[in-house]
Amino acid sequence: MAKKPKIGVFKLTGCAGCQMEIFRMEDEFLDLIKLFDISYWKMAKRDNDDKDLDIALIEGGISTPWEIEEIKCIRKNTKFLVAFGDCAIGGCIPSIRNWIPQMESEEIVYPDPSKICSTKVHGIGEYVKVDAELKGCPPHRKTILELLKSALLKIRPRLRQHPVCVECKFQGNACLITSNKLPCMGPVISGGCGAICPTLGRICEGCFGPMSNPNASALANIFRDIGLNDEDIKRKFRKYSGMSPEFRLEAGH
Amino acid sequence: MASYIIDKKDLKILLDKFLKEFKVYGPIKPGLDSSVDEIKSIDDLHLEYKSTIISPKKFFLPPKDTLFEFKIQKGNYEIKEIVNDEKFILFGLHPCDVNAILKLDEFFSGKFKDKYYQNRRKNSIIIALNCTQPGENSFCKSMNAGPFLYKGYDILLTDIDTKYLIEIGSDKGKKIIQGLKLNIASKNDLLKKEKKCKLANKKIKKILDPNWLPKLAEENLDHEIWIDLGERGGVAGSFPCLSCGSCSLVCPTCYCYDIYDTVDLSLKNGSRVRELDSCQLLEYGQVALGGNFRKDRKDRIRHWMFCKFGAAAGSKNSSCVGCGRCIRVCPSKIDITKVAKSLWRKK
Amino acid sequence: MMNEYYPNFAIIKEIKKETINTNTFVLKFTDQKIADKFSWKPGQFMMLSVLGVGESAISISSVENDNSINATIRNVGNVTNSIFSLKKGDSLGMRGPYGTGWPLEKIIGKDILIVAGGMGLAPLYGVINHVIRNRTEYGHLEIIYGARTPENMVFKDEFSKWKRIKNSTFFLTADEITRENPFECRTGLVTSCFPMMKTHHRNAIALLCGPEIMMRFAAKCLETIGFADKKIYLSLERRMKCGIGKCGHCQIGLKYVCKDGPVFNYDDIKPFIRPL
Amino acid sequence: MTEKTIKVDYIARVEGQGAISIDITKYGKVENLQFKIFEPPRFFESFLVGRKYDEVMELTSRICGICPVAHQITALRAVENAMGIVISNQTRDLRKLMAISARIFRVMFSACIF
Repeated sequence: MAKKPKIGVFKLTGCAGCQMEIFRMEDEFLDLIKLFDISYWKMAKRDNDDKDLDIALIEGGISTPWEIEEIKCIRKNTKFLVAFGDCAIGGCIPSIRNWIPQMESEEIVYPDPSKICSTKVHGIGEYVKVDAELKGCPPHRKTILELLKSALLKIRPRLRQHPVCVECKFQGNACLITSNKLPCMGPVISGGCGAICPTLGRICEGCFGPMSNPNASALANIFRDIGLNDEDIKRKFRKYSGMSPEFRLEAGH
Repeated sequence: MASYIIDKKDLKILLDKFLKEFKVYGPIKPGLDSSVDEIKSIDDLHLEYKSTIISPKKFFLPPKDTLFEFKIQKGNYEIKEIVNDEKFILFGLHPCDVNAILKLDEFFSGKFKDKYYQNRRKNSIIIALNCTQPGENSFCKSMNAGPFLYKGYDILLTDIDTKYLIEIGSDKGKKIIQGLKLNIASKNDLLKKEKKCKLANKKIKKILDPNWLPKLAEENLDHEIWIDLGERGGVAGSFPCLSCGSCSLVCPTCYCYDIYDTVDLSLKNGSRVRELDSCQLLEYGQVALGGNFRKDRKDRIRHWMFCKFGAAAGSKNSSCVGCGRCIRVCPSKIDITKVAKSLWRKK
Repeated sequence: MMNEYYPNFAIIKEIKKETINTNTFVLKFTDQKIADKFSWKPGQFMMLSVLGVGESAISISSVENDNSINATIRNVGNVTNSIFSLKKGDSLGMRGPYGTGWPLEKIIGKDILIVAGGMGLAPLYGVINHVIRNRTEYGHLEIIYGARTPENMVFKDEFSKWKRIKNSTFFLTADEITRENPFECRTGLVTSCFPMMKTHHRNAIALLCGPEIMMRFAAKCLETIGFADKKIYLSLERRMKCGIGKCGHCQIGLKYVCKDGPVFNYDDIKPFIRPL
Repeated sequence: MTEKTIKVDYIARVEGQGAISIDITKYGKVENLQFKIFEPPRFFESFLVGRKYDEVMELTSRICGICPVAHQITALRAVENAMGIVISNQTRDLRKLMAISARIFRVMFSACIF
């Protein structure tokens, strides 16, 4: 058999939830250890080597100058760089503060902001080339598995970007927008979660980020029709992927 | 064939007989939000439903369907057939859905046969229920698909006040009610059905002339309305299309599917799967190297409308049956009948 | 009942390198019965599959009535990439042939103008060979073949043979010539060859295949020269998943590319070909 | 005099973004202890200002991927306290159950990776 692919898992400005999702693949985890050479994973092992990686899963966005250096360094050492989760794609929830002046937010949180060195949060795509994106907060383990399998097969992963609506219809749910007049983000949000929230009667909050070619302005208009005001709409689009070019206008850029 | 009559309260006898021999699927909730699901007893069944969210095509063309399984061993392949021989009854389908199934029957036969669809179809028995309470979005009458059914059923029920009129449509249907003591329907009962039919017809408010729909498509390839639908909105009070694909996924005649392979982690065992797809999604027309033959939203919505008008490759086999599901499910309030009407008016 | 979705298996007999990312694979069904029964027409295609990766539509570029099937493939996607990693003697899934093919019977006695771009020569390779073999049945043969660079051209070995075909003209053109120019290519698009063309539209049929943008321009130019829409045929590319007109992806107007095409009369599909 | 130094460059329990170094004298006395968290600040407290009350639980659960439930339940309590909502015993018990099971998971997880 050919050499095992070398994997590195890195964390930048994020919450480690995406890495946890790898641990949660209980059925496959032991197989994964056998099939891959986990070369760098601070959360899981002591001796880490970040040289010559085949795949790097980057969790978290970039909010400090040294993270910019780090991601550039990782890019140099990696063949296939994956933005692992929404934070790495576009900043996710930490990016909400990009709309607040930096000094202001520092002063709210820290008594002495002079020790804080932080910039606005951006996805890693702002600084380096990204080979694949695993959407989600956190990504579904199925998509992680799909990516790892395609790495073994040496093919591009099949990562669909259909809206949540598609999965909602597969589940046979009634549409929350049309039948309950609830502001569901489903029609512009990428699926992959299996429409968990709408199946339980909760609206989609948008944790998987924008789908391919979403019509965000149309959905904003629909929300307005349901009775949301402009502030509500901004808040909805500014939650998980306000920094994404697809939602930028609706998020109030 | 002969027609029979059964008291509403005796429907249990009928259903219990079916339950003994088959898996029975039927509407499980009253009203609009119903879905066709497995029925375990008469209490689960709600025949007063208006429409289901997902059309019953899911029983013949499931959202996810394994075509075959395979094993790879040292460069050799082994294909394992998937056999699904479960016989089942669809109880209480409305005429629009039965007509849609007839269209799909036609579509999946022909020169190349779809074994999976045909197999499921062969194992199914359709017990239709004439629609006496058409919903506000239905326009089945215009599309010659309802509210009453004249072909395609094995057994047909009609609600005539305290009783159901039972009509037999096929040998399959005749066989499954053999042994039941049913009263022969009187002339009066049949007259009652006629009356109900007329009443139901009157309840349908949306009217469309299906004959000029294909022509409408042909003449309006470059119409402004497609830009309105795709980007600007405002077609009879609608918002712009969201490309969410809901319309095509709930449509009883939409058949498009995607095929892909899945393997397990050993890369030795896997299966080829087909999954329901929607022409409204960007990936639908994408080819290698990022080329896309239907990149614009307006092209995609136009294609879907034309397909439902009977002016796409599926022709009559994928055209609309007027069930009204797409109108109800569209978050943007896009109404296919209103689009057709404004096309006609703007000529 | 035969299940159309099951692939049969074929063995790779030979791999010929065409360009840096294009190979011709010579394939033969492992089942002799299927191989004997197999017959095809130029312009038809096969569904090749690597199990575990997926399936892809590949046009047949064999010489007629050959027992084996040639598939000229460019390495662009997952399936083609996986096919490229296969070696001689390996097997892969194959089903077909599908599609209608070029209307070779209909155009007997006519002059033939072939306009091909890049990989588009593959589906037309069979046509050229058919015309060579039945030279007396057809009139003047004119081939215009364009590619990005001379290195990107496929079937280079055949060029000297095609230049010597009786009663024919052969133009080669490249968008740019960066390195050597072994076949005396002109520079420019395929349409730049039209003014020098010997074919007159009166008794000619034009067969087009290549990138859609090229075909659209070529068809438009041919129209201005005087070709009637009915006399132009083109072979289209669309996303295909099933190959048998069921999955719906390849719809163009009222047709399925896989079942009713991939060769179409320009007249039928003109309104549906638009900018990418 | 420092006899022994314990140094951990990254602690897995805080997602690899913390370090600790302890200098111990001959007599077992801790002479010097440094605990460093180099996790970038994310300013949850600041961007929660101006959000709607029903979003807080969802947002705070993203503070930590290992223990989202703790943050979620705490946020719930904070919102309830602010609005004067009294929850039923059943709800409280269910939350307790959830918090305990999350803790079990977390401890199991930490035990596994070390």
